[in-house]
Amino acid sequence: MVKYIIKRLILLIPVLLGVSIMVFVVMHVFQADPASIILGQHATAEQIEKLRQELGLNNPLYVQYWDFLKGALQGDLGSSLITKTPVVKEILSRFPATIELALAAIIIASIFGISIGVISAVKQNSIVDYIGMVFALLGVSMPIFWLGLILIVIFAVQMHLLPVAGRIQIGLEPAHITGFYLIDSLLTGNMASFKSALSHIILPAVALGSYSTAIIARMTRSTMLEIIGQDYIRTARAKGLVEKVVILQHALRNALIPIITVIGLQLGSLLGGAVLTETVFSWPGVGSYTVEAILKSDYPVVQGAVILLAVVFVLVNLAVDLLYAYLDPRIKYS
Amino acid sequence: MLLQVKNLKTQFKVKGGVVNAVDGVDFEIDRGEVVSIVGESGSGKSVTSLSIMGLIPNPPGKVIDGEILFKGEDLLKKTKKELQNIRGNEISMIFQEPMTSLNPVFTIGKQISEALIKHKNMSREEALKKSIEMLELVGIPSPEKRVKDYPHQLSGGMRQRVMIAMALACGPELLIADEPTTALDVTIQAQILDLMLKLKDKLGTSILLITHDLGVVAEVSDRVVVMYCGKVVEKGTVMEIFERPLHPYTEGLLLSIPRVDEKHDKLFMIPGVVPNPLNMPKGCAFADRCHRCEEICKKEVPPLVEYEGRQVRCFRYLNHKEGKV
Amino acid sequence: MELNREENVMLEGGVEKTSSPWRNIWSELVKNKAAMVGLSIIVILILIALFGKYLMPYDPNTGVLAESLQKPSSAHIFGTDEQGRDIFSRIIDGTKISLRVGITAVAIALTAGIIFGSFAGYYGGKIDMYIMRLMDIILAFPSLLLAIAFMSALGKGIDKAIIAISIVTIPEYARIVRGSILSVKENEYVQAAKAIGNNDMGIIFKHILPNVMSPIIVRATLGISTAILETSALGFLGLGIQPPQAEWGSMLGAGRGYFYNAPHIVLFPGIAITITVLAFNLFGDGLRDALDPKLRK
Amino acid sequence: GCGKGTQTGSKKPKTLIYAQGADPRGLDPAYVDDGESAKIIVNVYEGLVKYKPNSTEIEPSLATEWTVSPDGKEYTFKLRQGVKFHDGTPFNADAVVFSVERQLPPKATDDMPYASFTFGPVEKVQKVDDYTVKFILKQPYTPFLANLAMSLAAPIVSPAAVQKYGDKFIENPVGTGPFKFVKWDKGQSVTLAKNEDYWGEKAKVDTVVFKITKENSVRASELITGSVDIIDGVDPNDIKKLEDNKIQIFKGKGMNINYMAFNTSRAPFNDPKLREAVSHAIDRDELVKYLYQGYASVANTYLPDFIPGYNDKVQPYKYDVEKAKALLKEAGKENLEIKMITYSNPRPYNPVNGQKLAEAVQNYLAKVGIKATIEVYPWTEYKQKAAQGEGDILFYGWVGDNGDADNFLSLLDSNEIKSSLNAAKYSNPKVDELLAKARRLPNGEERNNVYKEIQEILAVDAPWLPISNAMDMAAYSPKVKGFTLHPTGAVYLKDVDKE
Amino acid sequence: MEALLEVVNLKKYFPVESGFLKKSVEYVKAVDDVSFKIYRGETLGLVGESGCGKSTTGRMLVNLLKPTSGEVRFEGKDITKLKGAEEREFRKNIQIIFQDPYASLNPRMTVGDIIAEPIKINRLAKGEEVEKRVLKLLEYVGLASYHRNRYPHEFSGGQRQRVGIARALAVNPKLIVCDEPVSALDVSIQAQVLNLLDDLQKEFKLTYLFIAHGLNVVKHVSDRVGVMYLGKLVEIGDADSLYDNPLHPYTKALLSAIPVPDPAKKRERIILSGDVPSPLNPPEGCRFHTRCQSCMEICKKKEPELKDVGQNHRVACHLY
Ligand SMILES: Nc1ncnc2c1ncn2[C@@H]1O[C@H](COP(=O)(O)OP(=O)(O)OP(=O)(O)O)[C@@H](O)[C@H]1O
Ligand SMILES: Nc1ncnc2c1ncn2[C@@H]1O[C@H](COP(=O)(O)OP(=O)(O)OP(=O)(O)O)[C@@H](O)[C@H]1O
Ligand SMILES: [Mg+2]
Ligand SMILES: [Mg+2]
Ligand code: NI
Repeated sequence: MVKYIIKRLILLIPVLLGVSIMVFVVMHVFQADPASIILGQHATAEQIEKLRQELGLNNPLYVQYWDFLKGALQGDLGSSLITKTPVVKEILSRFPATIELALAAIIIASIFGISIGVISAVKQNSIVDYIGMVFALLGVSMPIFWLGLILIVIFAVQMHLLPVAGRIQIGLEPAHITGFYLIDSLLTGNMASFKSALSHIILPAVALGSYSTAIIARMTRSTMLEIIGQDYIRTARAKGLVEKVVILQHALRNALIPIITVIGLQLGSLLGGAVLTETVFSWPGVGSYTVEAILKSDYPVVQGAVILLAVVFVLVNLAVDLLYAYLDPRIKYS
Repeated sequence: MLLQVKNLKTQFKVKGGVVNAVDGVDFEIDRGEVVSIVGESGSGKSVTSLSIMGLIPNPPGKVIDGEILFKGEDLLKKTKKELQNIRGNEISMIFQEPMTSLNPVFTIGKQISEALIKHKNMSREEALKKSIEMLELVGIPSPEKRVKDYPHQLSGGMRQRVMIAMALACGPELLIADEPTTALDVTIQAQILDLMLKLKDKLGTSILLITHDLGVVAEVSDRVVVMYCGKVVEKGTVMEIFERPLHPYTEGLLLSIPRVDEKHDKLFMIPGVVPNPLNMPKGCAFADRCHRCEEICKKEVPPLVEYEGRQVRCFRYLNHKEGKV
Repeated sequence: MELNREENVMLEGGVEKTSSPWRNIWSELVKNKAAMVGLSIIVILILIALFGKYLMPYDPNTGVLAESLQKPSSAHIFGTDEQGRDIFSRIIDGTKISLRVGITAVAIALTAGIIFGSFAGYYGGKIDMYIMRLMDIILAFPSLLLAIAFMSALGKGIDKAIIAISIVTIPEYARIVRGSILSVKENEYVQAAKAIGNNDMGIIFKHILPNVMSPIIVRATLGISTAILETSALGFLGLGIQPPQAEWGSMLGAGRGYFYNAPHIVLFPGIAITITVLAFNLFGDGLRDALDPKLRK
Repeated sequence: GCGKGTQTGSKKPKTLIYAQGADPRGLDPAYVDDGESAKIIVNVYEGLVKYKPNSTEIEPSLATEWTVSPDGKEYTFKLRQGVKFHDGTPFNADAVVFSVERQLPPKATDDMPYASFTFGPVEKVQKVDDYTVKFILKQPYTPFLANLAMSLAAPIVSPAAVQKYGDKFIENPVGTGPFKFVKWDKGQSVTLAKNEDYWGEKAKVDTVVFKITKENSVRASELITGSVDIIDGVDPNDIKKLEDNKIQIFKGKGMNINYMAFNTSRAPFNDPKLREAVSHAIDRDELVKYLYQGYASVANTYLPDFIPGYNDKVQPYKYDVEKAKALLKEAGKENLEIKMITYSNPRPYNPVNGQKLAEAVQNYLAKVGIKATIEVYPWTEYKQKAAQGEGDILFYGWVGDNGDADNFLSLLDSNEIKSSLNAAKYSNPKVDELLAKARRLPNGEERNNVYKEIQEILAVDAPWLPISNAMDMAAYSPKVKGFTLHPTGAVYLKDVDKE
Repeated sequence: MEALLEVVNLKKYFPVESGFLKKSVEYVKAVDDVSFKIYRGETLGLVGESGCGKSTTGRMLVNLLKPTSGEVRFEGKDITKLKGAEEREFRKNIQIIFQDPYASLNPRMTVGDIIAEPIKINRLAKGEEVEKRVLKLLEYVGLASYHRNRYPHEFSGGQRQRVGIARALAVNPKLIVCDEPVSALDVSIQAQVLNLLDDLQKEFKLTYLFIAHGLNVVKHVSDRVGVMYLGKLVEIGDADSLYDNPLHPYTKALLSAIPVPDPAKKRERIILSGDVPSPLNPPEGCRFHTRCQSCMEICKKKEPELKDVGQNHRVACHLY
């Protein structure tokens, strides 16, 4: 098992190398010139040229990549062109927010998606089934920022149930331990913070998770239908087990295996896909930060963020695979 | 009588119509008896057994008529809850596919225990202990270790033995075995059949054995029910059926088995195939394939008639009884 | 031959005419109500895309500023946008582009995904390893960021957006195809196909792929919606359609600032996207069923 | 944040939450150039001088008085005594010299965006005694005093803190202002606390939080629900909704100009006739009324009207389709095809964003038979494109830095073509000469007249079509008292109170 | 008699990857040193428990699997080394019919297409000819012309198996490997298919390798029978001789385990204890010794050779 994990981590290297090359090349064929970004609008051509020399921007691309890689191996991804702060620090300070949001979204999506899927499958071809599936289809057809704004208007502005935006009520930020507000507030026993953080995360998580909810619901439904037809479900019934146990224990447990794959993939894309949600809800995460960086051509930040997101993505996949082994005893990694 | 099935009718609604999978089946099982149901694939054997268990998937299936008297009480009139209390407790069932009938994600210990916890109010530990005993009973070596295994860690024969252990855990009065050995190798099949018979003697359980392997039937059963297209075509003791089959279908079935101890060039063959269940012929379902087919067979469904103390569904014996032959 | 006797039994409806598989699929589709609703909507959308210009009450790209942000009325049934353009006309005009985005992006990604996925799944070993690592790299890239990055490399315009979006989705198709192929590849009919002398391409394209289509179709119909939505996200960042061309996603993006005082600006393009996506999904589900002869009557 | 709980005898600390659209770039005045940073910086730091409320006139701040030598090259400041930085170190002439010298060659680095703008004319800065400083300029430069009131580059920083924090000073500002820096949650908020040791009248609230909320309508929603107290960057579209919810709207004249620049360096718009034609083709009144929904004023000339030197006599080209067509015909360009480039995001001077403005313009041009295409880019890329000379028409704007007319009109100095500030690539020796002259003249009528003359030349030459001056808008809850937006866009929160 | 096909020391080890970075590899010894001959026109039966390597052997004969070592000589030529055009040419000679009639037909092709495919691929006919040939083949296997437009799922198991047979016949093969062609079928259908195979053999002078685990079926169709256990051929001989006088304890157990459809004959059955050991690490010595009732010391150590005991009958057991 440990060996398997190490092996998977070794496989991370070519992926990260690939990702870094790709992002590096793409960012460098970008038209904006970092030197002129640094120098701002009053700069002269000579100043720009001087800075280009200093920054090594006139070197061949592979030399620049090599320099970048050397830095990266030492944990130095350079500094933001805009704020001058080290990229690693900037990104790490925003990472917990993104991860917290993505996790919340995937949890909500899983809860709703799996419930809808299971109910639809159990009541196949009934009105409940159709409603569930139309609901799921709506989830994939609504643009996130649209949905986000609607949610804000309904739940925050009209009903005053939940806050509009942000991560927590100003002033209630918990002490920094992990960077995850929900966890930190629990660790410090700060219930007011916890409540505030929880109420802030609901709307963005629902908006972000809507697409995943739909995908998970459809996946769950089809998997459940298949599994309900399996022989071992009949066996469970033949034992006299009540239907609830049959469905929730015997069937769902098996269905979870393919569902987990989907959830894993979705979580991966949520991490990078939170861009619009983060923007709408002013969520201080990496996604919107990175897009801003792209728009401002701040590419040390873009490179760093993409690489970090890739690492997390691969780690999430690894976690999913390990979860498989837990859920499906037939799978053993050695 | 432990179980009496009377005029059982089970239907399936499928695309394009209604399949009468079981169409008026009668038979009975006494305590301690082994009754076999034989018949071609699709003749309604499994549906019969699932009807008894109350496990017909609904929709699309439904028991539309008949009675299933278990110890004198009609199972069809029981509530869901009462049925759940009978299933796995007083009546249990083993399925054909040992590979797929066990839940792959639970240990076999848990799967055997489940029924015990539910029906016998045992605690987890007690149930596990009992499970180990059951595994021992069905001849699984070092059962204490094996309870923690998952189905995929066992061979097909062992899995089928686990199924038997599971079915017998609560000490049922009736065991329904739906093709328990079809998926297994001959040598393993021999082991399993041997085991079932031994356990029957030891625990006094009645067995309803479903198969289309006449060899198996001949070796283990006391009485035989032959089905064709959802109907019982012949019933009798195992000797009667094998020595002197009355129905042309039974006859054909027996003749088409290649035998090790005889050699002839060509096998006897029942020509044709089973009719489409959605498009049943008007008369006797076997008429088209029958070498003794008469005019009347194509027009009317023959009734189940008494003949020499046995029952058979064929006009020939109806006529005979009425003294016309 | 004696065996022929069974024909009498099997004969249900006399001698059948030769019927093409497409006819079978079609006749099956016709029976599926939901799919037909989906298909009708798609056909209508295509007609609108082709002949929409005869339906537009106004020029979609020129507006009267003095008539901006009008609520739906008899003059402008969907109201007007911030430039005073008729939203109804713009939605009709946008149909063409949105359909094109959805369909081409999926077509490109699907083709590439099928090729990568089937080679990886069928050959396994090193080929599998290399292809899937490449897919991992793309997958590990946050998709919107990757699309933006590609676009900044490729340049602007709708065609570039389509390519960027399709590149981003290739790995998903490749994964699905590969997974399905792994499970189908061991089937005996694949062995049989080999035994009668098929070469690898024949086996992949004639025998394996047709049998792994259902998950792919379901994914592809979902993909059409993703593509439309992702174009809107690119439009939101100024990378999609170049103005004043109407496109639903960009209309949504551009209208989001008017959420409070002119909600109709975002409502109608949103509905248009939703209906289109719904139609493709309904049709996709029906098509999957129809393509599977086992589900046919 | 509804105040709940029982009211106790002790005074509850007052927290004021101000929502803005983006994170500050940084909090070291030497290294930033954005409004979001400036808003925070003016509350933490102070300069030697400051603007009077609601105008761009100068009044004392850390300097109590100053003198300018007759040749206009020496500025001597008397410093305020007894002022302490937030870290407890004293404010004195050394601190001023330190703050300025780090932005002068040789210490100045390339990434100090406002160093050369603000201190470019400075030859050197000298400590005269502990509380007297002298600036020696290379040549007379009248806007210099206004520069020292700016929120960027000019504020005085604590030398001890700069030494202590080094690279990280940008995240740990230490000044003399009415508020002390507390913390900065990146992407989320910046928290300031009242400076109890402030030399002047102390702040009225205990804590100020600058909260980051990106989307305009979301920010408005937050104000409506009461989770923030003040927002800026108010979208005209949200005003009705805000007013319905009893929110106060602050509408101030903005020190900005939103304009359309012709690329005068090449055909077709090197021809002033064509520029005139196009200028006639666009109905700016309609743009302001409908596109900006009245929350801007039509710009008749190149300066906002409150800036000294504004010429109220200048007449812009009127909206006249026939005239435009006639001029085009005259120039033989009836079927003109041009390319416009624009930006995708809203800007302070153009709250609807560049694309929408360009689309509207495209529409007008179509009416006179000009076929214009639009290419939209994100802001930084757009600036790059513009610098490379893309596009026949560009959309741009300017937010004034120091309230001096020079700050606006230098945008048309041919020297600024290189730096790409001169988006029109306009080159007129006469204008250049007048600009240089004005820079040397002391403030007053004479200087203002030079600027008026420049505006007259530009009005005829039409390198730009000035479109509008956006209103500076903010919205605040009725509980907030004493809130104003300074014309420079800065928000001084010292005197703001909350009930 | 002339050997149409000769199998010499055939081995197939399937690697099972395990360990860190797939370094160490274990092998499933699916077929482990098997040699036999098939004579022209005969039917050789191959029996044995599930997983003993019957199918693997069969697949190597039709070149669907490359053996780990050993030779398969068809008409004297080693087919395991064929490539490209030669290989395609060879394919026409040996065809295979699979066990599962449900899984061996592509569910998305009509029966007509399934049968036409080998004809087209091997260019045995063109245009109209193809159609004619398909109809002819359908007729041979007892299906009607209208069946060609139907899909496999519309057929019964027996009919499907006929389609499989027709497909195999399409290229005029000399040898057909029948891999459990009737195991999935009902007795009554089984009889139909067996008779069909018999007819076709006579008509086209076919040679069969008939794989099954139902001994009664094998007895019925075969001239000679081989018994496999855990990758090894343990006994081979004329059908009558082998059935009347089984020598290997495993063959004996196998034969006794066949349920005889005659309630009057209560026989003494040999019930083997335990399961078939894993082919990943088969027992030392004789592979059957763990379940053998007449196991001796030597059996645990030395692997028995296949010994000729006369009358074309060979057995691998230390008892003889
Ligand atoms: N779930 C179902 N839905 C529709 N039809 C069904 C269903 N289950 C069984 N049937 C139909 O009922 C009939 C009888 O099936 P049943 O499974 O009882 O046959 P069987 O005798 O057990 O055959 P086998 O020997 O193949 O197990 C068949 O025609 C089958 O198509
Ligand atoms: N592709 C493969 N990879 C790994 N192991 C395999 C493969 N194919 C077969 N085996 C293994 O080889 C052994 C022999 O398999 P084979 O299919 O030849 O048995 P069989 O005698 O045909 O069994 P059955 O009666 O079940 O068809 C089995 O243990 C099987 O698990
Ligand atoms: Mg059955
Ligand atoms: Mg096999
Ligand atoms: Ni016979």
